[in-house]
Amino acid sequence: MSTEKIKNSLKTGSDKDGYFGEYGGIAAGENLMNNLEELKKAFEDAIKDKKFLDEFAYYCKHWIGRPSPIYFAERITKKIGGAKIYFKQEHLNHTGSHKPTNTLFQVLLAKRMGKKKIICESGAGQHWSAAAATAAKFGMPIVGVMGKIDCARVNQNLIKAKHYGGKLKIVEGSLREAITAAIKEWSNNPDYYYLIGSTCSSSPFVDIVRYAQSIIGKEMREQFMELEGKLPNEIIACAGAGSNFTGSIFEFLDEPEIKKVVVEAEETAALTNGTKGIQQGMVTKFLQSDDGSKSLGGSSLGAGIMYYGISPQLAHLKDIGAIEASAASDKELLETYKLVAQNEGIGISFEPAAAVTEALKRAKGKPKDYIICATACGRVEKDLDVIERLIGKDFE
Amino acid sequence: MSTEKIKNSLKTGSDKDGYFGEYGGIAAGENLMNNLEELKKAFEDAIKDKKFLDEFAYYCKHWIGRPSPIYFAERITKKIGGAKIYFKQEHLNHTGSHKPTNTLFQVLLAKRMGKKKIICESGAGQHWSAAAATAAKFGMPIVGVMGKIDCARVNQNLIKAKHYGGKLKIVEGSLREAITAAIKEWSNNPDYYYLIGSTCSSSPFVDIVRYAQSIIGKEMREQFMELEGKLPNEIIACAGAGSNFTGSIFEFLDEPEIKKVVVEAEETAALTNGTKGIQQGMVTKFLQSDDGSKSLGGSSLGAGIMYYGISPQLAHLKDIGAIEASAASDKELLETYKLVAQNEGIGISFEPAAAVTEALKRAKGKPKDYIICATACGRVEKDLDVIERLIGKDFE
Amino acid sequence: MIAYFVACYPNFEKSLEIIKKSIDAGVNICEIGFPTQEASGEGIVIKNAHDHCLQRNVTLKDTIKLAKAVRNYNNDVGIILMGYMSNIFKYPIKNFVSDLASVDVDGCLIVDAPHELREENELRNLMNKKNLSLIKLVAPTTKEERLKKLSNLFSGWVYSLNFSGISGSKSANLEDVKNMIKKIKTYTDLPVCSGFGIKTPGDAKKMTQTGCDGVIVGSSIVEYIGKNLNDTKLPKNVGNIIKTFVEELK
Amino acid sequence: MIAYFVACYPNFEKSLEIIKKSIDAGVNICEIGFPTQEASGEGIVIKNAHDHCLQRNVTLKDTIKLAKAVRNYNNDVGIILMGYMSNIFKYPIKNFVSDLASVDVDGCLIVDAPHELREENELRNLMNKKNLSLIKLVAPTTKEERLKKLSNLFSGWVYSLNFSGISGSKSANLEDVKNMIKKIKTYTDLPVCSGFGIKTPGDAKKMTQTGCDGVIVGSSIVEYIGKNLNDTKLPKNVGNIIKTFVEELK
Ligand SMILES: Cc1ncc(COP(=O)(O)O)c(C=O)c1O
Ligand SMILES: Cc1ncc(COP(=O)(O)O)c(C=O)c1O
Repeated sequence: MSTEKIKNSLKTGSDKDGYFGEYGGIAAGENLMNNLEELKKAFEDAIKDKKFLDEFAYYCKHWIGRPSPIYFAERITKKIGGAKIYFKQEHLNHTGSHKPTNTLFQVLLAKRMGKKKIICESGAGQHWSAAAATAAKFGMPIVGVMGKIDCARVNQNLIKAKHYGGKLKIVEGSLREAITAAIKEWSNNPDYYYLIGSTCSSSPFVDIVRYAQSIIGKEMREQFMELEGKLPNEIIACAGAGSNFTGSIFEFLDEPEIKKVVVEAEETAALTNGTKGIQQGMVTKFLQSDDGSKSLGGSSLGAGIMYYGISPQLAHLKDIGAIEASAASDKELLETYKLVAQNEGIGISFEPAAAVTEALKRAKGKPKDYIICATACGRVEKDLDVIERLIGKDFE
Repeated sequence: MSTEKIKNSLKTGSDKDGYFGEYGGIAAGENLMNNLEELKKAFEDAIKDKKFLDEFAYYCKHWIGRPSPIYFAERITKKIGGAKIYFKQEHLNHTGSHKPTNTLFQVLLAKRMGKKKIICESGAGQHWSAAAATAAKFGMPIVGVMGKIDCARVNQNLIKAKHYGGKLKIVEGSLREAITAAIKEWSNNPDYYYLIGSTCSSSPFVDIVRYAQSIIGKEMREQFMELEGKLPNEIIACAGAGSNFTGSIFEFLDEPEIKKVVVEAEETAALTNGTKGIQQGMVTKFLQSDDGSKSLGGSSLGAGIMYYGISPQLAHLKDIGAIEASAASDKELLETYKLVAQNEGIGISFEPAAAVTEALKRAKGKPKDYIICATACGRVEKDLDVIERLIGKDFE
Repeated sequence: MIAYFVACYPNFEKSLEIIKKSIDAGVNICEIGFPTQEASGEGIVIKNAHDHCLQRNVTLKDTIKLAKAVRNYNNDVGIILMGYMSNIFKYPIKNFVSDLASVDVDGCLIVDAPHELREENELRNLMNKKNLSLIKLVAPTTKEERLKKLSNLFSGWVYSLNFSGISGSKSANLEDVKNMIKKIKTYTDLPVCSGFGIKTPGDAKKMTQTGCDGVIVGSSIVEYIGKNLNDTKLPKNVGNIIKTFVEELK
Repeated sequence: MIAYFVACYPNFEKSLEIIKKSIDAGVNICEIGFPTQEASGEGIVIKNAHDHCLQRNVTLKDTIKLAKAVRNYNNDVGIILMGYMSNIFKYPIKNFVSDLASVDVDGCLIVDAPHELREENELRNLMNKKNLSLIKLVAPTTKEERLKKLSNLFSGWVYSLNFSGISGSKSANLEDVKNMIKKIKTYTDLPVCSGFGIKTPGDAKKMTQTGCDGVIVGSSIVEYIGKNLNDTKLPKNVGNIIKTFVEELK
């Protein structure tokens, strides 16, 4: 997908078995193997089809509102004293996060494959509302699965998705259980298109989602060259399973001088604290019991980054030192939200607050011409009530 | 502001006394006259200053995320059968409406004037949250005034503005009372900058807000020429006092072949049902009692288009036949919201639903190459709970 | 002394009675405000009085009727109407001026009608023809150059605003007022009266040291009326309050 | 007849007793599932049984212990473990295979380990060396070309899925199953057993008409156990149920 071929390029996607180094692969039931194969072929076909890519670009521009701008967070930069802090404003996309870029790509793919119905999972409900919006736009019926724990706290997304025409199935648990349940639905209905929301599960999903989201980094390159005449020194983004982060850094994978930092929720930091395992259709790092029968990990305010696994590609990239990993606590998310709202007039959701938290730490004391770009991948609406309840009095 | 000078151009702004034909002017207390004069000079100065305009353009792009794209509403177009219906996607702007373009322009103006504090009014809370966000971005304290009736139904905007650091004063009534109360605050503090939210009140406010918002139409021209190779046949936008509509059509005022249709809330359709009067700092059409002592008009679901007056410029343009006026009912707003959500995957707020309602009516039966562009000036979040309460069951 | 009354507050009869007693107490000019929802220059006290009257459908017509009754009671006292353009514009202007003249009122004062407003020009011209005064205001924020322009339009007397803001909201700074009166007087020989922020006879007394030719008392009288709406001795008591002002001003 | 049991459901002793009684009733192969949270191929019945065992901390080790006890009870019955890669990978794979061999189990079947998964290859190679069968599945969605590839990997017998979906969710279409068995048999001489959607002895009987060499009954047995957890006669009753299946299949 890169125009120049680089020897040992990291931008090649997964290998022929769907692995990134020792992670990835396909750990799916036999009844899904045909679907995954069909999907892989359809995907590889589609991205060679100029008409398809043009269509994707057209709707990215007109429906989603891409490119999302980069934004110099001037007052925070001054406050911290050090590197220039930029936001990649993914929250300005239609539906308020980076998610619709992926749902758009995959719904177009589903249409191209002649699929008639869509199924998906969701954690924070951002993928669900984005998927439902996209399905509505293209007149496709859609079924979503979410965990009860998540539903309670992202109610607005559920209402929106319902208004778009999506039908929601609620299961016990959180994103993990939602993915498992969605996969089961798909097993039961192999003629559906399974629209996964992040860079996880079996190959080729990781490659598909990465392909769609890597537009984030591509835009960044162009925008930074135009505005600053150079690329950022560090790119920071949060990760649940990793689509936002992967999309932000993929473009720069062959440029090791650009630091790439992924930030997880402290409570579910699979990259930092997980162990290798095979679950959820893939080989990757998980927070799991020693015997692999149970998932571990606590609860984060960042519903979208509360996942006990991580993209296999990111597990690989961390192993080979191509990316760094960090984590943010609930307390930090709240503090960072407040700082950004009060100083930049931007209400970010909890997930990007994790990335900005890390950016603030790293900016301190850095030279003035050092650039750190944090991807602001969500707007606050879905979290507003929780914030108001927890720290509303701080603003009085 | 237009590059070619056209004889009898309608794009000249108000005359030397601040009038548009027989409407407009200054009906303010003596203690505000100096402020208004100072403001007028500062405005005229600023828009001759390339550096200032560049700064405005820079933040429009990077902070607000302009240009907002145009979007071909393909499925609705097919459903209606007739003209191509386009949306100008102002809801993709930061804070979710057209409002921040104006608040950005005026906060920059306030800074340029050396003002240290900002005051504003708001109806739907969209202007309030946009103004508070902008003030936060530039580190300016801000006080807002809203009517109790409006506060109750746009709670999310109030929380957001609070988080940005805005201090809200709540008064009895609705937008009318909020404007009166804000003007009073300003009278008491003439050293503040009064950041008005729409094309109303005394000169030069109408020209200032129109200047900022006319970027909407400018973008439309470029975008339609690029995408369709021609301009739309009709431009439709809703109006409370009229900033969104004026911004959408100003660019095309000297092109009478382009129809321009303003849509008010049926309950407060000042342009259609109002009579000439002098209130709220201006001469214009109002819904008022015969003796001019009381305002009239009912309540609309569209909090942002529930204003008993109208921009004096629009009163003038309607009188001379340069624009047409229409209105939409609550029932229509709900139906249109539903249609757009389910067919285009876009959740618009009640205000733009008024414009789209009119677009649907006019599209029917028109030739296939006839283009109608409706400005989608707000996203649904602030109205979501009300919609869910009123017609939530329709989506089940 | 100039006293401001809200027309027909709390009703026509009592309002008339209050004004009569005030005249008896020595008021020189009665400023009679006609109610409007707009009231953008008014603080909460006067605004509430306006709302009270609006609920009872008091109109500008009623106000003129009241002014007529006042004139019938006393031929010498100054009477001016005070209010907002909205009502006058709808009256409409021409009829307003002829009605004013016919009830022998001295003039009027419009809060929201600067001379930049064409409708103000229309009103002023018609009033001039009928020898009625359109009282102009000067604010602390009024610049010298503008004051000069305004001075050509002064008629009757000049209303000097003691502070920028709405009625009843602040207290005046004596030194500032003094300088302002002085400045105005370099441009006009007409009487200059000082208004806003004068709440007690003591305030009024102090104000005379500023060189002004009269003081205007508004909110504090309206407030007293508002607090004693049902008191049968209300007119008499207002008269007594006015008397305490008049005494201090002697 | 092949019966699926969740290991240690409801507990080790009762589970062992249930399996013993089932063997007595004529089961040919015991499929013993080891519990996991993942269970992405399982319907609500089996999922609940897994959760029950996970709450009681049943591990793959316990499952192997159970298998050992079953083998001790009966030397002829087929025993295979069934489950997901997660637990085996963590066991880890090498130890899993040697433990399997040491308790004299016949093989295992992994729901989420297609031959494309490298870890499956590792497991399969090790098992082959120990003469253990890694049972492969064929689904209705499995294409001819893939079936051909799979047939080279078949070991022990073939698990033919009667429908695409999760366990316990649907009923099988007899005609489809028939065609599928036929297709599989063109590629292999190993026994082909038919699983999913077989709930009653009647279902099992019908299934024999498809040409399969055995039927697998899962959810309906697990469901019965789940509904009678505290019944002291539970093992005996399960045995009786198995007997009704076995009778029909004679
Ligand atoms: C706003 C937001 N940001 C980030 C994420 C994390 O997802 P991913 O790791 O795929 O980027 C989510 C997931 O729901 C989200 O809603
Ligand atoms: C979303 C939205 N659209 C439209 C309007 C109407 O304002 P105007 O007439 O100034 O465009 C408002 C005002 O609050 C609004 O919030």
